[in-house]
Amino acid sequence: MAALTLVQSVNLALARAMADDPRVLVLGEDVGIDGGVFRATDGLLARFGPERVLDTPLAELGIAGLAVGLAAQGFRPVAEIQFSGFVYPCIDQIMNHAARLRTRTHGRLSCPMVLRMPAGGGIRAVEHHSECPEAMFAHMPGLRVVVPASPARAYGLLLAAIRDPDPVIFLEPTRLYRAVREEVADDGAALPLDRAFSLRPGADITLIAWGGMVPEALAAAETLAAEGIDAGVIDLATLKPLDMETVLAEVARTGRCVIVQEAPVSGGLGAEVAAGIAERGLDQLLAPIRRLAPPDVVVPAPRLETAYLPDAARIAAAARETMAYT
Amino acid sequence: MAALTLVQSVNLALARAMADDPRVLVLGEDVGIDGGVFRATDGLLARFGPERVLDTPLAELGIAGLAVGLAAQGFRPVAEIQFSGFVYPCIDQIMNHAARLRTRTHGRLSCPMVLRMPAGGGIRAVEHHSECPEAMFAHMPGLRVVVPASPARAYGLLLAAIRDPDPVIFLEPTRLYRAVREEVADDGAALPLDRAFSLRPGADITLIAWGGMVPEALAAAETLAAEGIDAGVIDLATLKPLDMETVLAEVARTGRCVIVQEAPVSGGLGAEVAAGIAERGLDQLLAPIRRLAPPDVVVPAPRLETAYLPDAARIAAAARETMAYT
Amino acid sequence: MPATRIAARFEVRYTRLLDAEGKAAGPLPGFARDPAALVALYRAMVLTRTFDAKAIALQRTGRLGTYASSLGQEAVAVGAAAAMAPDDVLVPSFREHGAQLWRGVTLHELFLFWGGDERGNDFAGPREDFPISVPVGSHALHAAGVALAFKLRHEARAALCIFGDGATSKGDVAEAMNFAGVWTLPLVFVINNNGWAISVPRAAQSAAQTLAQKAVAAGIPGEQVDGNDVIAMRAATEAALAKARAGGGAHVIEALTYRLSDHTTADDASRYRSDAEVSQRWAEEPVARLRRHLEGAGLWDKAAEEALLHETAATVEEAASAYLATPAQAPDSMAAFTYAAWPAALAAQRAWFAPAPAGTEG
Amino acid sequence: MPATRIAARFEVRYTRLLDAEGKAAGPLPGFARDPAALVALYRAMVLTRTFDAKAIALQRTGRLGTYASSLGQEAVAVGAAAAMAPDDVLVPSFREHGAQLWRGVTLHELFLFWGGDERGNDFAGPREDFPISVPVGSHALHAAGVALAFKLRHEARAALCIFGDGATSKGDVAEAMNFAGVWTLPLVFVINNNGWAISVPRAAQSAAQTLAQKAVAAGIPGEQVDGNDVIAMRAATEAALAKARAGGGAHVIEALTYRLSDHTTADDASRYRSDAEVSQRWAEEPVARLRRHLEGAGLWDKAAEEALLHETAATVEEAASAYLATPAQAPDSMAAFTYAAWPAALAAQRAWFAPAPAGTEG
Ligand SMILES: Cc1ncc(C[n+]2csc(CCOP(=O)(O)OP(=O)(O)O)c2C)c(N)n1
Ligand SMILES: Cc1ncc(C[n+]2csc(CCOP(=O)(O)OP(=O)(O)O)c2C)c(N)n1
Ligand SMILES: [Mg+2]
Ligand SMILES: [Mg+2]
Repeated sequence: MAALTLVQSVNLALARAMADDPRVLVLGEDVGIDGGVFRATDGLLARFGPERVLDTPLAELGIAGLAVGLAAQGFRPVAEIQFSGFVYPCIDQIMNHAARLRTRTHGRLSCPMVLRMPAGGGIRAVEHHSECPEAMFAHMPGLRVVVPASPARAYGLLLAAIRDPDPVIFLEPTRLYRAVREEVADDGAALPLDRAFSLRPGADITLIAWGGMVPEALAAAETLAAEGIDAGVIDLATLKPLDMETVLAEVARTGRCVIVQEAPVSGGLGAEVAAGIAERGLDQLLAPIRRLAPPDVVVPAPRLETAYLPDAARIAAAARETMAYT
Repeated sequence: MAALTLVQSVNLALARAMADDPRVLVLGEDVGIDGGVFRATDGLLARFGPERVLDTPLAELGIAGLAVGLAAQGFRPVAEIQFSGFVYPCIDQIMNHAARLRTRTHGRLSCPMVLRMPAGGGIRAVEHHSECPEAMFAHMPGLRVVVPASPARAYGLLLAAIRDPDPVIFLEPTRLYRAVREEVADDGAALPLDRAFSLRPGADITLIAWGGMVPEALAAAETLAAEGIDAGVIDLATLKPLDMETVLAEVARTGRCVIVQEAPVSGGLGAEVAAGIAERGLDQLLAPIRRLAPPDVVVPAPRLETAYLPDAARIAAAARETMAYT
Repeated sequence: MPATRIAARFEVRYTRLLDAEGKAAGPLPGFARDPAALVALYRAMVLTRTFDAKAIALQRTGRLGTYASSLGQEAVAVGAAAAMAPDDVLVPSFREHGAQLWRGVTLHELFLFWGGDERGNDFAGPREDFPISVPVGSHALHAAGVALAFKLRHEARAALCIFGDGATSKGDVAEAMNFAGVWTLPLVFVINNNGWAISVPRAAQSAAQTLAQKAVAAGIPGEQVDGNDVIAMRAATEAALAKARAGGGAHVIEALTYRLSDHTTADDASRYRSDAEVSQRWAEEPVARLRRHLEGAGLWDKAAEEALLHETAATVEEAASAYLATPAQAPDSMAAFTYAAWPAALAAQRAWFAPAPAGTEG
Repeated sequence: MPATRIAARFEVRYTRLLDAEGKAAGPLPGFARDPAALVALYRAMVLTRTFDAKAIALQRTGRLGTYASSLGQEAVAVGAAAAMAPDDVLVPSFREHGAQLWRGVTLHELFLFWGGDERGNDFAGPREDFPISVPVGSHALHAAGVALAFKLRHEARAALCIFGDGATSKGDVAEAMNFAGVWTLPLVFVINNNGWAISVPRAAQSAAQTLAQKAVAAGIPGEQVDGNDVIAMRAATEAALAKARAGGGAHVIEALTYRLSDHTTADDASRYRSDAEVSQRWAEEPVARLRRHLEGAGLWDKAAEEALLHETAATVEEAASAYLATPAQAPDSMAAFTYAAWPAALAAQRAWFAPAPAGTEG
């Protein structure tokens, strides 16, 4: 068992899936000899050859559409989009085709593809490189949306995504690619695709996060603990379908919650979480549901990025305010 | 003053805007001699000529990108997408460019364009013709999203959208194009772009809807009135920015609400409305927030459409359940 | 080395084998000397046209949804499909009823689909063929994916993708052609250039002199074929598919034809084109052309024609009746194919499909 | 009429005016006989290269963001921009620092942009030029919109759009070219074919023998130019722009050059190409080529060179210092340009930008 970074565990899961199943293909821009701009596909070309690892021309729309055709033919394409800011040309193929090929043909054809990409900010990247597109995808029936927040969860969730018979959007938090190392066993064990992870129990308040915000929420919980506030942390991990049962169970216990979202506030995934609690957990609430998310502005250029992103300090402050509500 | 259908009032507003402002252009597929597949642009070519009304090649991505260039140059392009199911290729241009050109250049360039299209179901159309894409757009900073629900509101809101200095997505409920007629004065008066319309006061419960669901909500309110339930109806109309003040004021009075959404439930705009109420109006709630929306399935082919769409009966039933909550 | 030199040269050829009178314009391909093969093409075109007429009639009386007629373009679809091997894969647009029928999609399935029932896409016959693509041009990429699958599995199969003149303006199509070129994919693109994209004439779609030359951008060969000449269509497609299956790569065929009908039953073409233009194009239409050829070759006569029309009408009527007698599915079927299995997390949502509570109404 | 005939023919020409030694390969255009014009091109290329080196140095020391070097491709950007009239509009990709500088974007603005400050896009000079486009190829459509604006206003202006060899695979670019063709737009596309799209070599990008032939799909002329020959670049672009402004329509220029640097400062090109390949291409690079030409014409010598390098270094250093001394804006500026005016409905959101409450931390 090795201590791996998140990007290494993505690489490990890809290699594992390819070794296990000859139908699994990797394709995308620079995924071959370059090993991907973040090295997520490093070594795969050498190991599996150019018929399993395909460097594509520069065409995201095309990559998505190709994957639909490959998947309909029984392959399990795992396509990489270089940054989530370049996934928008794929939306038409994902919405109009990938997510509904099974529905349209009453199961005759299906689309077991994975579209994986780095997502989110925190790396002071140039414009268009810090997007959080999860909410768009989480509104598309027929799709699954998965966002791992640790190396081990990345491994297990990516294996599950690749094995799933339906299309999966797999968003890898760029800022976590090399942030921490974790022991990851290459045991081929997938994680469930519809289960949130309760990372830390908490009696007083529940912090709900996903992707790059999870470590911030955990840090905030530490801070709060030192102040005598017992905050629990949930990593949603699978954003579609969303495991509201876990969320509702935790929030029912604490009666208070902060939903942490990196994307601009309006219409983000946090709204769905809040709505789900408001519909089914209202009676247990001791304080208003709190969403912590940046304003409705475009992710700023790097110099102002820190002022844009939610962080542990802001999460802790929001939790304190929510605790203060009576 | 004439009694107009919604599509006629769209046509009237387009003509008015073009007559008032030489920078206004209309472009899209079949908008010229054909007058648009729904006749929204009927007569404009004859009146304003081929330099103001441009039939484009069949390329939605291109139409959106062209409009960005035209708008940056000071034109006010009003581009038509033939059906909202074909707007997905535009997402990249809207998200990565139109909505952020002002931000990126610190105001040096801007993007006063309107992308208008029929949206929603209820006309038993072939697949891909009944999409409700509002939630995707309502998550994009820098954009406005507007959905009129009556001929008069269509006229005033479209004028406002065209005059607005920023990009606006204008979704016209297909099912309402010819459903009713209303007196519409061609007075050039725009409606505000950040105000919901409280269409019917109600003491007991608030029905919140937009687009094609508004007449259904009004019909449900009639039914409920006959049963002694006084239901108010809000037409959100401007979905981004969203006028939560009006919503909160109404819900504070009634303490109960049903949010009606035509799009599949998860991650729809109704989630944002629910989240806004849960954050700021929790204390006034007498019952859980109720979202009434179809399940997370692809809009079915026409034969099953009725079983998919929310309607007055379902809205009334949801309102009764919410009223029954104690 | 001079300051300027030619770096590359291209040409686009045009082929017609039967003229408008049905006379051979030169030597015909082998299959055209086989009476059974010719009659099969003729029967398929007549069936397509009969289906078309019935579909329009059903739509006009409210028993079918909006429908896209293929009137006048039967040779494109039938000729191309007739060139396919059974295990090739068809990735069609929405005007290739003739190709779908040739491939084994049933009339009943076609009626179901256009009648608004997804079961119409669950073809019992060609299980790997794609359903029609309503979003124009977006399916060209699926065809590239399918062709790539064949290539990666080292199968001697090819994909055939059909779309219209309007579709050639879409970036999807350009990307698909580029993939097909750079990876030498076994993929044949057939452009049904019927002169119009709803109200937009071909000339307003692109300044390209031919649409076949879209292929040049992708480094693959492109040619024009008389799309009202089913023999030329089948011959050209056969050659292209054979080359593709043999590893020779992709090919573009621009079929020059004409949309004799409105765009769909929701369209009124008289708003944007003259009756005179349409009448004139009737002289070129493919069904009469092949009939004249068959007659000239002594393979067809009035009796054969009447028998065929009679038989075809009966077949189509029978399928239409069966379609009309097919009840809609239960609402819950909507959720049956969203995912391989409906997610447990969404279990409660299915209550939506329960029958409406009796005695209440809105 | 025979069964088959040629329907259309195309060719792509290649032009180089200076060989790698800087010797004229034939008669030179008028401007090349004007010493001031040639020296201006040279100075601009040197300035670009000096800026480039400084940007990389700043990035390496953590004082600039990821940066895309234009090393070896200076002639493409400078030659094309030098052909523009001031009121033409430049719609660049991210590797055309030389073009932006020629147009009047300041070094300070460039440093700000690459340093992560949007004020760098608020050009004081060319107010109508677009900021660089990070999403590859997506700006080609903006250029079409800009060119359409000129045409609709009957202005004798043109748009110039630059992108890479990789970008030619994107559907946006194909759609933009098609618009430019069918509407005879005053628009010149310059393809900076530097041989690589990150790790993907030109040959893996498309089977097209030339990228200039992407134009054929759109019915517009396409040509290849030696992109390391700034005289040929300027001449070809000048001719194309003049034609465009005169109503003659769009044009595609494929500039053949080479990316001598890594893709960006985040890239390590040694992973996917050999040093030998790179060394070999140094022999063709544009700055030395023009210097040799100037020297051959007696217009340049060692003293002039040293003076220029000295002056350029000082200019760049000064701009870099000014950039480093420019404080970041207040957080609230993030909301200043989201809309023309921040919507009242979102007023409360701005609290996010208030300074963090003192004494608390996370
Ligand atoms: C992406 C997209 N945009 C618009 C439409 C609406 N539409 C349906 S058919 C059509 C014209 C298609 O023209 P062409 O490609 O020539 O095919 P034809 O209809 O002539 O067979 C249009 C605009 C669509 N279905 N898909
Ligand atoms: C749409 C999109 N996809 C991917 C990227 C990431 N990326 C940045 S530059 C580049 C390669 C571009 O190649 P080319 O067009 O040849 O331009 P060059 O970098 O060689 O100047 C890629 C893939 C991007 N910026 N935009
Ligand atoms: Mg057509
Ligand atoms: Mg390149």
